[in-house]
Amino acid sequence: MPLLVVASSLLPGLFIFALAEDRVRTRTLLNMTGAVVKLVLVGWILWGVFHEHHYETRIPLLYDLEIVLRAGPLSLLFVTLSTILWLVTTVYAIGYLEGVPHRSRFFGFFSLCVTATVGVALSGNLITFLLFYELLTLSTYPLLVHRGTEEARKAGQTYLVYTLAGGALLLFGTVWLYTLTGTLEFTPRGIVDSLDSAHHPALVVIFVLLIGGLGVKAALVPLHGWLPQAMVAPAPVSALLHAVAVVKAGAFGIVRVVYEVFGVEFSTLLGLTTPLMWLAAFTIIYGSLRALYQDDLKRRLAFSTVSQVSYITLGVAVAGPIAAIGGVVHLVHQGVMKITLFFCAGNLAETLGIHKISEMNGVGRRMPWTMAAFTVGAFGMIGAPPVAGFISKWYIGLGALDAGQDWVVLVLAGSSLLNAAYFLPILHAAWFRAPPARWPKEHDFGRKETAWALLLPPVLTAAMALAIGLLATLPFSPLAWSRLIAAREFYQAW
Amino acid sequence: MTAADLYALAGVGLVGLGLYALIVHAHLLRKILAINVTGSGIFLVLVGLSGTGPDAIPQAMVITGIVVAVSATALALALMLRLTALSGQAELPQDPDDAH
Amino acid sequence: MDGLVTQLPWAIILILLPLAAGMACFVAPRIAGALGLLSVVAVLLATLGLGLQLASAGVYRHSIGGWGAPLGIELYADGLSLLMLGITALVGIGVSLYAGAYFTREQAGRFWPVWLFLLAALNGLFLVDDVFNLYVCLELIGLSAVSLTALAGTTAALAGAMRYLLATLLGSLLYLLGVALLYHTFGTVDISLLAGRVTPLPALWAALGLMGAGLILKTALFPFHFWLPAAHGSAPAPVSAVLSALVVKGSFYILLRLWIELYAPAGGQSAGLLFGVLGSAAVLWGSIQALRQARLKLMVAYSTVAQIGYLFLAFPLGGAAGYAWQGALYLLVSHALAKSAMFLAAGNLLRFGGHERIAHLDRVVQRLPLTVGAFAMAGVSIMGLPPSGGFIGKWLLLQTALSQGQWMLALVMVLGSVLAAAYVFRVLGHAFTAAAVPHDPIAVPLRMEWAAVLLAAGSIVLGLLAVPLFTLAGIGGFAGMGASLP
Amino acid sequence: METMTGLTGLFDVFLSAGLLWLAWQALASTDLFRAIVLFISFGLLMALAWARLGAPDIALAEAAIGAGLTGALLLSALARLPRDVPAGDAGCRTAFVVRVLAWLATMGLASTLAWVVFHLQPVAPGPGNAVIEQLEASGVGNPVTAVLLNFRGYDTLLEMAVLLLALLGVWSLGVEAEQQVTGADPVLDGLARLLLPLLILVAAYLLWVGAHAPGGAFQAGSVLGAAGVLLLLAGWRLRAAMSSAWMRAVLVAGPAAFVAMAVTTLLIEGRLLEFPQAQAGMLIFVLEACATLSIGATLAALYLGGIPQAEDDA
Repeated sequence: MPLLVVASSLLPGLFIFALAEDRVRTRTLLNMTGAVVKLVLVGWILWGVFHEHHYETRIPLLYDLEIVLRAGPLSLLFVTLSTILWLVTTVYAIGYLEGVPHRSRFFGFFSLCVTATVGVALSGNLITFLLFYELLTLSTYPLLVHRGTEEARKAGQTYLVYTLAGGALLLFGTVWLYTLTGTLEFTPRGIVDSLDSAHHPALVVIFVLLIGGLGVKAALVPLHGWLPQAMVAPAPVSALLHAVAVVKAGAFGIVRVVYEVFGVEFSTLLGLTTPLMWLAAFTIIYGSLRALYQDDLKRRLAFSTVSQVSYITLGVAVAGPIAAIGGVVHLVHQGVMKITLFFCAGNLAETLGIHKISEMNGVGRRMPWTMAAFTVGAFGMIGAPPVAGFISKWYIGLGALDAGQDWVVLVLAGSSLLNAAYFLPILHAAWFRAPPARWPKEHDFGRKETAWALLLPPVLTAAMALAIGLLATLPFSPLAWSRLIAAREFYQAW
Repeated sequence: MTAADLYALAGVGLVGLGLYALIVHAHLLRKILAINVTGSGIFLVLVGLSGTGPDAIPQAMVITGIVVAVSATALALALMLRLTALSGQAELPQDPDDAH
Repeated sequence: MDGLVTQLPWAIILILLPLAAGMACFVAPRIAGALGLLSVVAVLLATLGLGLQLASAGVYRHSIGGWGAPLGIELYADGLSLLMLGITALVGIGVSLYAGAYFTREQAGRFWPVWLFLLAALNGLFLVDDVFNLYVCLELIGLSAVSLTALAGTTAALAGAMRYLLATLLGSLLYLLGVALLYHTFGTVDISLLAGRVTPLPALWAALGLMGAGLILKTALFPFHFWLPAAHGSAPAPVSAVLSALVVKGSFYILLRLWIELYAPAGGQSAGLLFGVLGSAAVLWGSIQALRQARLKLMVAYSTVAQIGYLFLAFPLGGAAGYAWQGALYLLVSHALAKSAMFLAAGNLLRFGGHERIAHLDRVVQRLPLTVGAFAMAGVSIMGLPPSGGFIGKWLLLQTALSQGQWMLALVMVLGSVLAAAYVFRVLGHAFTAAAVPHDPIAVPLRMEWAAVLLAAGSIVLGLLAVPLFTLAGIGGFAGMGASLP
Repeated sequence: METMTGLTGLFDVFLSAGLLWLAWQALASTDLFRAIVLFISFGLLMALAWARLGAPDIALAEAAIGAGLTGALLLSALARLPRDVPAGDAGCRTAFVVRVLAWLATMGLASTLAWVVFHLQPVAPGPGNAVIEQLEASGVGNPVTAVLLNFRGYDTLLEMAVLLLALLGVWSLGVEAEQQVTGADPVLDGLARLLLPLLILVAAYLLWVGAHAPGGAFQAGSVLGAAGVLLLLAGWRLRAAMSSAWMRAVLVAGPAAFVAMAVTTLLIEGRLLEFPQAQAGMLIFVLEACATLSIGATLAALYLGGIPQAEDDA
């Protein structure tokens, strides 16, 4: 069953590669069916898991190593997120790439990229994770450099240098871990606490290797260098990159490693969580500060991602149940909000040719819907209730206090202020300044502010960001899931 | 020591000579000669070592070896001639990469 | 039917068929192409037959002429031989498909007989249990490989072929001297008998030293790789593929057999250490050189130097517990597929763009998606990224190295992968940059593109076949591989 | 072999010393022609050494192939080397350091080997006696021939392939054998006419005698090859003949016969190259006859050194 979920994007992708450039209809059909089928499958699994069913696929890989795909709560949280956002992004991308060359190639790798993400989410042991993690690296590269400019090639190179080096670290750590434990299965509260203390130094090194490898994608400072450069990618790619695919895979991996490889208690025992916490905190502040000084809209959003994703790491590193909830749920919240923001940025660029914040004066009147969505996303990032972002920050804060790490609250407050400092001016300019006589490069969409395919996705995701914030207390909300996951990690196995 | 041992030792000497010449000489014809001398030396060892009475098996092996040697020599000479005709010198370019 | 399949003397067919076919191609050059392709397919089928035979009846022995060792020669086939034969047949198919479209009619007339002889010699090498007959096989392989290299006819190719010929002749002479010492000390040239008789004597060490030297010279282990780049880099594409994928593996196979049967019993730890050092040097040096090359095929050739280094990292690890040999063998097999695919792809790019300067490949690469796809997939296996045969191999080696606390080796392995990624993406980076100046390409036959794609895909699929393949390779329990299976 | 005594011992010492000296001279001489001539005489001395070692079969092969044909190949190659190509003074251009290192390395290797060879103690007897015991079963009386064609016939099968392969390799260079510019030299021509039947007779004799006395396919074949070389030297226009399909058939006759024999024995006796006792002698003779033909043809073709082209001046 989980295999089907992976296949539902893999197969269309492979077909799409074979398609001729001009077969737009077929391609769109394939894309959409893939996305919808995946959504249905995931819904099915959710329903099943709710009714105590167990979904697992095991493929023997080598001696006692297997490729394991398992639908646990944490996986499902991430899978659901990526599936929904893939559907939305596909719609957006189809609209965005109207008439751009090499579209078959693009959507082919696009589907592969999603396949990899879903695989990362569902992987039930570290080697499977590694497998899809590397596949993600490879399948993202062509999307990144799709524009084919020299700049794009440079950015692609940087991306590869970072991610492949990270992959090497991850591999090294994984193999080493395997030689010690003899298993790589993800299990709540970890697999290493049984080892005798002689191995603890080695385990510390392994932890550093793994986090280092994952931190590259999660853009932990100082491993974030590739992310701002990756802005040359087309908007839908950036959206996917920041919201679900690459960055999030890294953060997700960190959650996995801390919770289900080392286990929180054991990591704390080894004194590993505190430095991680400091690192995350530093990244949050640093990212926000850098964002403050970017005039290029997408670059500002990029640095905001650097900062926002670290909330997840932070929430995990605080090593308390409540903070854990905050961190895990932010996995979803940040995704939904950030993708909204990138959609909007893409719309501005496509419709009015706006790339810089200094060009955004009065754009709110020209494109009310887009900017409305943008506003929701921005407030979410700042952490203003009732948007989803508020909830994550709230829980992380509480958790920090609960775990006796009061200073974290200061970090949160500080970053919120900084977020406000770099988002509010944009909103002010967009809504209250007078629009210029003419926009940098305006396309005419008749009476609509822009193409439907471009307008619907951001509005939808913005609505979601509001909804998951408002309805956080309902049984199936991301928050509920996160509580469940935290419970498994901190109290007893589910 | 027996005469066979003597010839075996002579064979070892030939191997030494051949290898040295193979290394130091640049001219391909000399290298080919060197290879042949080395081969003869090895054949001597192969037969000379069969101490008590002639042993047919190493002898047959040497005959095989001689035929292989003449085949290799013929190919090497042909290659050398072709290379010389193209590059104008009967030596290998110093740096293998920029033979282009 | 099954009875028949397991009864037929597949091993002998594997040797005689390509030999006869080669002679037929020589006598009747007109039908060479068709005949050659046909016989290569037949070889693949025969290999399958042998596989079934071994799977049902265990190892295969055949004493030629009915004399039996030490008087006569013995054929011997176990899981290891099967593995090597299988990979030879697969690469052979791919290359033959490619060559059918690559060569001009006149060249084809010369290519097929030699290539079939080479195939026969390789099969013979994997099937015989006799160190002297191995010498004859080595000479057959060496001469045919040289002739194929020279087929390109360029000055570079001829110089490469000449250097290669001298190196390979010297290698087989050293090997032969070792054989002489072995024969006169232990009174036989049959490997199995030798294995039973070896005792640590100076003569044994001298013999093994000479044979080892000759074999690593033929396998182009650093620093004896000096001849490889020139030859592999300048030969015709399908030939380069065969040289890198199969020929260097032939001598490595002998080394492996002798190591397990003769060196290890005599206690060759120090030699193993030496191999480890040279292997590490090869991995680093080869990769760095590959990064520095301006020409595509030279880059791929240096990558071969590096990948051969990996095979030798198993020797210092093989003694103790672990999966070192399995890892090395898996790397060998997947490298054979990946590297042949890479060379064929390089050949396509060269044919299409008329040049192979990496810096100016962009407009070429754009127009051959299939070829580039093949290159990329092969690259993935070379880098050792999952899921690919290369990954399995490197994983096993790395795991063994770490579990034995061999940090330097482990480090070298990972470093090599990163460097490999660097030089592979040097090429792929061009695949997506916008083509600047258009040019007039020479069309590449689809057949040549697909040959590369199939081989490359094979190197990826290999990543999922580890369990069954190790079961097969375990037949006869070479190097305790049968035992180490769960 | 008996420990050396008296004259024979002295002879052996001189002979081996002479071998080393000639080899050294050949490799060190600055003049290529002189080097080759010295090498040929070295080959003849080798033949003597083989005789002393009680290996007359090798002596014949060495004289005919090692000295004779290899020498002819070397000389013709030298003749075809363009005049302006530098002959390369005997390695003096290689850096002194390199030469010293090479010298040390090779001498070290040689002395080690010498020590090993000198102290070599057989731990197990070779199958030499088995050869004698099984000689009746082999179908031939000459042990060397028995080993070559029967006991280890498989080696010889592959060896025939090596010989043919060398020719394929030479031809794959795509060079056409250049036409003899000088017309037939009358003296040489007469000599050839005189020698040709003789050589063929000798070859036939060696082939036939090889069954029970020194001689056999390789020696006979090389004599045939020598005959071919002689005719080519005499300016006979063999190219037309050599370019024909028949020629190719002759060239593959030897290895083809071996393969065919291998298959038939496999079908009859169930083993590769297992000759039925009764017919063994006859079958081996057939093999040797085919082998002789193609060895001779191949060696002559190798001497020709290029792809023979049908006469265009006809």
